Amino acid sequence: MADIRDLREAVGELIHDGDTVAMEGFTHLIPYAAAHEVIRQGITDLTLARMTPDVIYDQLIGAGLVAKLVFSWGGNPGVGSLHRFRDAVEHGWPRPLALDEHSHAGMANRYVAGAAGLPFAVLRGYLGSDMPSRSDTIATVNCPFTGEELAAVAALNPDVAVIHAQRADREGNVQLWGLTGVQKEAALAARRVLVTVEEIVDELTPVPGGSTLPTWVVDAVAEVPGGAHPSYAAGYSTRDNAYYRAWDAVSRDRAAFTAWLDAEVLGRAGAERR
Amino acid sequence: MADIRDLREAVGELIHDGDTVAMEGFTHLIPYAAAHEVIRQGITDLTLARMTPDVIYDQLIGAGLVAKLVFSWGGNPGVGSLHRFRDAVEHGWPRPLALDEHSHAGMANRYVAGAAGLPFAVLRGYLGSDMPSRSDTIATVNCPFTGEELAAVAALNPDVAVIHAQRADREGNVQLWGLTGVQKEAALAARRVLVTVEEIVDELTPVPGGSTLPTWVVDAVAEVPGGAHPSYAAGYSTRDNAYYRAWDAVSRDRAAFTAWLDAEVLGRAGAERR
Amino acid sequence: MSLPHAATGAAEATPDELMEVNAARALAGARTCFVGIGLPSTAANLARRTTQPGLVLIYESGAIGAKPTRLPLSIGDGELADTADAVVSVPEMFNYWLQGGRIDVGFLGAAQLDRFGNVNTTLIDRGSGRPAGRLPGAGGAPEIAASCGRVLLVVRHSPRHLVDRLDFVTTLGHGSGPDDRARLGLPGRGPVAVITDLGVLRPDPATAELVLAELHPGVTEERVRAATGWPLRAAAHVTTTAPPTAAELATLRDLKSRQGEAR
Amino acid sequence: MSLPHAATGAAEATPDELMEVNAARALAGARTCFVGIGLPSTAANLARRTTQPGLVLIYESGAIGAKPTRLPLSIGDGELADTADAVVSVPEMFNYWLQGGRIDVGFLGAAQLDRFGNVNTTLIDRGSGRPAGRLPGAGGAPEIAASCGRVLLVVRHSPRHLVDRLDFVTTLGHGSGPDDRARLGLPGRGPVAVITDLGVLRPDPATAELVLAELHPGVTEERVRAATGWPLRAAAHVTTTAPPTAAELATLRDLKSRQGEAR
Repeated sequence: MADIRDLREAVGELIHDGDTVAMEGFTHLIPYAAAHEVIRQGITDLTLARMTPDVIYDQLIGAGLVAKLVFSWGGNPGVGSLHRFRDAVEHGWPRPLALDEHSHAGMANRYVAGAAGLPFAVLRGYLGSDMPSRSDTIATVNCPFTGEELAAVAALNPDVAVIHAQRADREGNVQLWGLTGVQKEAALAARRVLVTVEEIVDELTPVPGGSTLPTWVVDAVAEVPGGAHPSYAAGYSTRDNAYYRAWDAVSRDRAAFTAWLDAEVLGRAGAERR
Repeated sequence: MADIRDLREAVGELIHDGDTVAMEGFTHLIPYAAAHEVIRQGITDLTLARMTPDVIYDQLIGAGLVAKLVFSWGGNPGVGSLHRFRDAVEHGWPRPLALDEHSHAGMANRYVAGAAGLPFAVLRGYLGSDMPSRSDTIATVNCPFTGEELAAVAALNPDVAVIHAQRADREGNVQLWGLTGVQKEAALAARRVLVTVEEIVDELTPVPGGSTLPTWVVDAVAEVPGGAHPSYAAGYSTRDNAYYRAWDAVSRDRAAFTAWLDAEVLGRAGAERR
Repeated sequence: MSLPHAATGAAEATPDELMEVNAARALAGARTCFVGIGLPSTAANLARRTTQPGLVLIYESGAIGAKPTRLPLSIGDGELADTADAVVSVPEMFNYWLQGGRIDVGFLGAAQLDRFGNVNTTLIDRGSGRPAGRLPGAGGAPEIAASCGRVLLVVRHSPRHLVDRLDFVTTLGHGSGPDDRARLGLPGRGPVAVITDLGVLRPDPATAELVLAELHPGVTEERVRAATGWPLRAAAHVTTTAPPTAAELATLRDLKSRQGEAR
Repeated sequence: MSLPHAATGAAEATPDELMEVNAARALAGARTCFVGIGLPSTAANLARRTTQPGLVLIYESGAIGAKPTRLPLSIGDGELADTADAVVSVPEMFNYWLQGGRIDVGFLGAAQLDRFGNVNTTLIDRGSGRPAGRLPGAGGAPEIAASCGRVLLVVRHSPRHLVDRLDFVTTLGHGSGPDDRARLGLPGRGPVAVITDLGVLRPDPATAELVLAELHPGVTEERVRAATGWPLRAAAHVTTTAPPTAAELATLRDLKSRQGEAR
């Protein structure tokens, strides 16, 4: 059963130094507010998993909290590079960043295996690519019926999954809709689940395209309106594309990034940038 | 792109003697009208796949059209045995029936593999069961990461999938909701797809819990109101439990069954029993 | 006809009602239950109305957290989806919810059950020269038995059902001893009780063999032994089933009277 | 400044516009297209408004049959889901729709591309003593290239992008010759064209090596060779890109003017 919690308490209780954390949301419903709370609490030595690290992980990497990144596409969508990610990989600033790198199909299937209680998943992937040579979570398996060789990826079972959703009821049942990405799989694969929501309501009325995570697979729900900004929550907000474009300049320079971090995340502890 | 067709034409064009046919629908949305049309056209030597053969396959088996059954639970839900199925297996009447028998999890994953373009699927199943010894579509595979031995099931790719749905639009986009079972997987695994619908509408308005099959993965749509009877279509009808209970007596006796078949399916060609 | 006060409820309850009440009580402590049609559905719905109001009923048709107002005839009745917290596809149900280890208790019936709680629901050997009797088959059972936290077997007590040797192993219980499940990699604990219309058998922790643990009021050990197809041993302490409370019995009878569409 | 009539459109069109129009035209005959952000999205939306009105746009974020009114900045913009025929989860998208073989055409970009259409989007070797330059990585590319019916590569023509040797093989095109895809079990045909701002390269059917097939108006073979990092051969018949029609150009410019949120 999920507890309805203050974001600060929920992050402090569920996310610990050294954890493997998956903050998912494919462009939509990205849990930025929770990530900023992780930065404020200085929870560090994290292994972060996410298909598209996006600006949210650029911020966590720049803040020096990330030891390893498990991912499949590390860019600022529609804008360009993730400069903090590149600086960490290329120059080890502010600390070296280990990588476990996959394709989207591989990452998605790693979560699928994790959610399904299997040690691996099978896909027709990575064929002819150099990627398997650089990851110990990619292997091959032969079909016992046809003999065909296929790719296998190891299950990904994060210590914590963090997602943002539109709504929860007072018992902690969570409802999300629109592009729901890989969030169900990430949540079901994780040992602990933290959900931030736009609002807590008395009753979850059915919504087309909606999906429900029952309260008994969720550990904590925190009401954080706008908690996906600069990403968006369908039905509540639109994507702040200007933020994504502005991030390019902010993140390109270490000093500019540090100033941003101080002013926008650390300097205003407890308050979220809207 | 799906053609909007008369049921008789669609069945005649898409289902052929000797085909492997999956008529799916887990209690809900079972495509009875299409099955009765198959009986009327005498399409025979079929391999029928379905998780729960149910009364629909009891009727096709009793009609002598089925050479082989691929399934996981062959009972009349909440009532008892499927007597035509038993008679065919135990006494070869009206013809012998070969079996490929799975668990629900195995059958579901066979369709998943088929829909995903993979030759097999992995599950933690059949452990310690005698079932693998009687099927050549169950094998084992070892996890390349942990060494654990798991079950593998061969992909199931029917020649034809037949499903019933609530609605389609005039372009053949299909919408279904409620308990949607394994229909998406069966349809995407099949080479040809026939959908009967309660009604054809100008526009498919979004529905909570709804799922859409785009027209370009469907071959034919036939408007058959009540086409799932005695099963049901949420939003249109309720399950005719009395029919299921009455089936026990009808099907228990070969003569009673034959009389039913003549009167209710063959004798009233072109008209569906409501 | 009158009996001591404590046994009044038991005297009023039929053997089947005692079995149903025992099955409901066996859900104590469970958060989630995988529900089949028939007695499991009766027991789970009774538990949700008495001792386990928060119990989450999960039907393999895809309904998670169903709250039916009456007992459904089939696992896919419309009310299950209409009242559920979430409705998922059948592959998702078996892969993410059952195999994912999210279900505490699974109920299974059995045409044949052996002393280690292994189950046959596939075929009955009728002897040479006669075709095997065909049963419905596996359904969800092999994976329910593999992945639920624990399994409750429910069967009418007769030598036809509780047999010395299965004609076919559809679903593994404890195999041939206490280590088989771990050796095969089955995540759940397997059968923890066989609930019958005469009492309850439980696996001996040392051997995994089912032994007599509980008798319905008025039922003797001899009667149970005569109804069991293997030489049944008794646990060190055989208890007597507490009679149904007035609330249990009233709720059960109300549920069944409103089944309406029941067989 | 005036040119013969037939080339008027081309004279007006920029090299990038010619590339975009060529990419849209290359969708002829396609029913379904896997759309990435940037030029692929421009080309697919242009095709849907000109030559391929029934083209089904599929975005890896889960939108099937999206009909955006303007070019989205990201593949997950809200309008994609709002206008889609169906929205599915990301695992379903990759497993049932892409790997399931349901998508006719996939677009891929490349930081580096070699003569067999193999692609690097992972890292750039900057020489010893310098750290490799980090690129975004694979995204959906390896499986798009494996499973789409055919692949269109889109890249600006320069020796930096069209290289003699990849620093890393992220995504297989034709490997090292015409048989490699079949040998590895890749279901799709692989790259059928490399569309650049100077023209189009296509694989030689006999060798799978990319050869010059089409030049934009006014571009010479010499200029293309100088912009290619391997000794580029020409097809037997090199054609000249037909200038954009007035409708193509107007539609393209309108689309891009209404991009609004574009980079």
